[in-house]
Amino acid sequence: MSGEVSPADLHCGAHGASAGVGPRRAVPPGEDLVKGFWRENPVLVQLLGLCPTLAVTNSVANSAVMGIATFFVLVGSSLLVSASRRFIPNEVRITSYILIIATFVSIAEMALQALVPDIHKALGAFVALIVVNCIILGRQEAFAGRNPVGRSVLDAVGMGSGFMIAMLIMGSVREVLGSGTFLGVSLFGPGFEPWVIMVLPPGGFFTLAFVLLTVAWFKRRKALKAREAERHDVAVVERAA
Amino acid sequence: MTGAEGQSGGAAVPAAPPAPDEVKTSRLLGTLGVGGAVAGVLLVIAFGLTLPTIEANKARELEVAVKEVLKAPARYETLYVVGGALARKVPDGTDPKKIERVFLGYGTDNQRVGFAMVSAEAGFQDLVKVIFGYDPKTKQLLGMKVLESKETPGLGDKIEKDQAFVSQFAGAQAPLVGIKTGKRSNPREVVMITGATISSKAVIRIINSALKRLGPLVDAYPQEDKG
Amino acid sequence: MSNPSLLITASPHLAAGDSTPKIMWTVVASLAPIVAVATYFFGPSAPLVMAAATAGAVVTERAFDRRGTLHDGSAVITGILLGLTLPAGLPLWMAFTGGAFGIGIGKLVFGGLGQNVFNPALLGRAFLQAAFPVAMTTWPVPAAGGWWSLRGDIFALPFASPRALETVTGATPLGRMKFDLQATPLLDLVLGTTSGSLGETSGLLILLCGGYLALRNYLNWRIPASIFAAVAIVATGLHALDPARYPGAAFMLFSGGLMLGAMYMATDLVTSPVTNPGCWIFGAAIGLLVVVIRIWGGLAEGVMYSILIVNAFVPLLNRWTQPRLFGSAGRTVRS
Amino acid sequence: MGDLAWIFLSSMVVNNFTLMLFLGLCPFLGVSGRIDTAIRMGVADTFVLIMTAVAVWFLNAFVLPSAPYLRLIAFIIVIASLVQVVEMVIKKLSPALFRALGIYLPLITTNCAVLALAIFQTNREYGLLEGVVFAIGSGAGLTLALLVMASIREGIELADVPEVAKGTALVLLIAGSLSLAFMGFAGLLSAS
Amino acid sequence: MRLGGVSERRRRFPPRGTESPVWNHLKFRHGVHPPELKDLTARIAIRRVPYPDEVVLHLRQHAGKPARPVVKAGDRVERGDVLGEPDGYVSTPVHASAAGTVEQICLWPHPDGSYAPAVRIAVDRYSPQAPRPRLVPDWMRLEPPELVEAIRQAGVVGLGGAAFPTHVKLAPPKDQVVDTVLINGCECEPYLTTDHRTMVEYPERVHLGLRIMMRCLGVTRAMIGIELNKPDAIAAIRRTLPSDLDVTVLGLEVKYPQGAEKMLIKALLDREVPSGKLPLHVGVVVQNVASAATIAEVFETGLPLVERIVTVTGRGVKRPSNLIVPVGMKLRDLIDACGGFTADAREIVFGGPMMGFAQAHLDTPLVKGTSGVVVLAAAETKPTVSYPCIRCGHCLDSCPVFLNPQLLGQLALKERWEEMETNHLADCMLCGCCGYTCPSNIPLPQLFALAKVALRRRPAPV
Repeated sequence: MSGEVSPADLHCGAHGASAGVGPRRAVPPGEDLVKGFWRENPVLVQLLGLCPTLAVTNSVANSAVMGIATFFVLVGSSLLVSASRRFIPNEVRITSYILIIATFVSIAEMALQALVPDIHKALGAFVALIVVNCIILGRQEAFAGRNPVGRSVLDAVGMGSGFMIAMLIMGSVREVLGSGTFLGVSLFGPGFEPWVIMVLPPGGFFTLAFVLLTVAWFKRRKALKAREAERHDVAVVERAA
Repeated sequence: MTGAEGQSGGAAVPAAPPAPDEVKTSRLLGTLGVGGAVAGVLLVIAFGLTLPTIEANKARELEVAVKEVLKAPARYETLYVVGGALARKVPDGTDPKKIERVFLGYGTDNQRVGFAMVSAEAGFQDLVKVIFGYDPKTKQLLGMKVLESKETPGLGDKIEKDQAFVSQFAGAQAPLVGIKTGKRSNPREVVMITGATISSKAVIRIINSALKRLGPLVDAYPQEDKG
Repeated sequence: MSNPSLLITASPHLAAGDSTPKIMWTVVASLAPIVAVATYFFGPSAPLVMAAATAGAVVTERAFDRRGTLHDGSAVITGILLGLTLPAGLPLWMAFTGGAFGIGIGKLVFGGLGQNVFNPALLGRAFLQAAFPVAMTTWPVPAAGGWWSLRGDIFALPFASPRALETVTGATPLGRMKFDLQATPLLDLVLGTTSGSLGETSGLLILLCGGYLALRNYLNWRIPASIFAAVAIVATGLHALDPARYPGAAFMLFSGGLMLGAMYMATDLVTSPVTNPGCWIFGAAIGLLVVVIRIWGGLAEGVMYSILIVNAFVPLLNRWTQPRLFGSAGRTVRS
Repeated sequence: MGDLAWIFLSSMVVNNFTLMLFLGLCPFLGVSGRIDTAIRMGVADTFVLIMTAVAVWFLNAFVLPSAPYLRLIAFIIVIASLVQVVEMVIKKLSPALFRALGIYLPLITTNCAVLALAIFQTNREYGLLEGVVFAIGSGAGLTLALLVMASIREGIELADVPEVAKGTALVLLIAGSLSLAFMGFAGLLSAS
Repeated sequence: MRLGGVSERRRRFPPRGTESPVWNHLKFRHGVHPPELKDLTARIAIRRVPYPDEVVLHLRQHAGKPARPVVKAGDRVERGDVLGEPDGYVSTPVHASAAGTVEQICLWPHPDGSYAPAVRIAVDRYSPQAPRPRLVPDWMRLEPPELVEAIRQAGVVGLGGAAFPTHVKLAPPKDQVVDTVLINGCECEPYLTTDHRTMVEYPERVHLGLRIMMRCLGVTRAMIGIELNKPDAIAAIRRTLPSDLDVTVLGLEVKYPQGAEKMLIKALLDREVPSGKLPLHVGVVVQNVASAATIAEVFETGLPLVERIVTVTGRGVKRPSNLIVPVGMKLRDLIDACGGFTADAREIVFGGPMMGFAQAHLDTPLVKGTSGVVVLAAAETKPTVSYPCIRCGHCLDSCPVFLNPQLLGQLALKERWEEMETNHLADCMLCGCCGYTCPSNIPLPQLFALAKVALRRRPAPV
């Protein structure tokens, strides 16, 4: 598939997402799992799947349910895609992936509707929109479609958890500030003045921006420190020599 | 190259060298067919498993709402708006879910309590969907509940949560009039929420227009049940 | 002959004599009468609220701006203008937060003075309006209570809800018009003895103070002129259609924050177009949106949102209204 | 008529897909760097949205009542094929337009705004005309947001943005500010 | 007469390009109104300075290629002798401005800030400074090409500041039809009174020079544009107006840069010189008043351009004056001739304060294009600190060629030269209006000059 770009890459890769590492070097199985948590976090680092991250994170419960649903779809479709990767001709690859994903999403949607009708109502169309969440299609393209089942599932679990982490960060910040509650439990008592904006659309943009700013700030500090340390090492070596 | 990616159906691949392509096309179609069949089976199973619960959830939700706005009737029945009148049954061959419904509640003494109606119109942010109970004899409202709204949290959503606002509707006289502040001087007035006038007005408007539309039908519905 | 130590600068060697700090501080000075009148109407709450907003703006500018541009006075303007758009009884911590947000998100993330897209004061106010909708729409009545009485629980602790004090509050003239179809006497509007935010009530004074700045060419007179014209024309037209439902031009012009918005917010040099045709369109669009939001929208007041929305279009306006290059048929379009 | 106007304004500004509902954020962040690309993306998007509205109405009216569980799969496949068909038609009819829109069309397949339109249209039980007006309004809203964002971003290239805020964070902050400003449209045409 | 003149002109010479409404006549749009500051010298009669001990004549006295030196160290030269031959068509000779001995040909501070080859002449203190005797041709008998060649050999250049060789302008290509000669008497730069005094004291010379130029070009119509703040100059020119010529004298709005060729043409004829084109393109040749007077002098005395009238002024000089100065006189000597610096002198500008160059060396000599020396006192100089652009738009309102200096400035700060070019940087004439109005004191003209240099240096596309 060299030289080809999938819609997922084009569509989300426009802002420099590194779509997976590929199977070239041998990686310990733990690495497949852990990288998605933070270092290659699909939302905070790769900036994928921003629509749900912004749209449904106005409460922790919504974020968690959305996270679980996405997790389920991601792991399920990675499993299926990886297992059937030898049978799927290249030409209908994307179509088959979408078919598989859409099936899992439909199942997830029905399950949510049956189990947690209130939250399903609050999530609205965004459960169905998991189909077009670029994290999922992206992982199938970049990983599950070319790796064995075990690694693919680990990767999916890692990425799904990474998505969930991001969702929970967003959901916590927005619910705590916006309603003064966590999972519906009042934290500060009735005297607290909620920042209504946090549960409104602008609050979503601002919260994610602040999370990204924080991430960028940490990265920058780390880079500065690393440079500092390097300079120090060089100085030591020079002195020794 | 992007064109190749968007290909959803393998059939769209143009035929170039005949022999291998024939095989390929059939294989593509086969894969998709098998995939589609598997997906279909999975979905049907899931659908079958969840449908009863989903329907039950919906029914319960509706029941709770109807009971709330009709002051906890002993039972209620569903009437359909068919051809400008209320009817117990829908004409054959039509989907009952697609027809506007009115719910008629009965008390323990099998006396009619009132009708519950559902209506939706634009509020401050998006559609507001309201259910309310109405007694055609006294022209009084029995209660009001907001079913769906996306009004501003902390301000507009008081139409759902502010008991002082919601409770006014029980016993209010139709048609309603919204007033800004102060005391209600007559049962037709509803004190609107400070700072959420548009949302409050939307609720009042929804009820008034629903009554204008459905009120005559309700009035025309036969007074006594035969049986 | 004594040789002077020679200065080498680039041409031109003369300057018109205005400088950015001078412009900014003149704007601050021109706001002084408006601040004074706000204090006269709303008692000690007014200067406290404005001071809190200004402190929020200035502290944020000082803390995060790398170039140390505090002395140019732009943060102070943002703070005072934000303060003038707040209700007298707003808790001080909210005012402070608004100032900090306005400067932080409205200005510093873009790189500081001159680079921002949205008017920082209005962005701060929009933030407050969205975050604390109830506190932001509780309007104390100017004349009620003794001068010394506080107009709300302005000393509420940070993050705490303000307690309800025994303050007389009332609807703004626009609110009364929109929701009750009640007009307010024009004289009250012009003088400012109505409910409303601190600095927007006295239309006449704002007109005078802004006019002074326009005379000094510190604001582009085309912007307020086109705003007033657009509002007046549309309002008059609608009023002629249905006088009971649509208020007339005078009411529209002197009610709410239109004067303050047109004179001080829309004319913010940074967030308004650089070209004169752009300014005409900018003002007309604001005026039109104000009327649309006031009459058909869900809000009684739309000046803040109108200006913010049109602010977002300023880069496009600048682009579309490039001057026609001397000696050419086309415009100096950036390609 | 009033309803149609409300649907149009609501989908364009009051409940703007991008700024209020967070739909189509990927192109909003990715393709909003240049004004001309933004406009092309918006036009392509609007075009596909209108086609989708028609197709979805057709599906809802004739196909899906018998198999509701296939709804999602049907939508996504219809959208994907529709984009493909649109691409081929444009290529044939207007090569110039194809060159201008070409690479944006496949992007739209996985643009959540299109699927969301299909779902909203279904949930709200819009008729054909309403659906098309909804699609035009949504498309106009997307184009507007893209255009404004692109013009702002082009201007910001000349600004001294602090290092940490560069990139997506700043775009999100601008989007948040825009979203804040668009709150002024709330309640448009719904006040009595 | 003026308005009548306008309508009559419009009938005879319909403007090319865009039509503009009547109220746009006799002025151009935009521009600025800096303080005039001409009172220091406006009523002071021109006087001749004594010869200094040394003059330094730059070989690059004009726009175009520098002259080739034809003397060597030790040569004795008389006043008016050729020091450098023109090198190419757009080039003029350089003549000795005083009799003496060539000391050296070396690099010397040039008024533009660089070091350039120059001829140093130790002035013969006892020489009468009489030119070497030569035949003065009777201009009336010369054919236009011969006239142009004579003007070229006399080293005449535009004396308004740009120092463009005059003979090039007077010999347009055959396919260009010139219908009008404009004499530029605006002198819109603050402080300067050179042209003003020339018109007051030597109006006949201006008319003679104009007559010669009209003969060169075969044109029958001319106009003299003078800013309305010089009523005595207008009166003097009108009083001496020859009756046999179709010359109109028009007073113009006092506004900077009224004296820029394109602005003058716009104001007088309501023609817009197309972007990237020369005045010739709209059938006009513009000459400065001082250039006209110099041409007259060349044919009256036979002396080439070896001296010019210079205004030495400003609050930093003790005795502001209008002087006849030999070209190549050093700044130091010039200031001495005006009583020296005052205590608060701070910055010396060659040319006017809007477009002139600040000088770092007191040894810098005058060149032919130096129309004034302005010594600014400390209080007059601009502050050196600049602020971020606040997008006030004043620069757009002032730019006489309708550029967007705000955008150009921002682009320049990010070194995006190519984009500046697409935004018509080439049309910028560095008049300085934007820099004058900028409240943030952003050195816009300097940035544009830098960008022009950067664009010129950029490697040619392969």
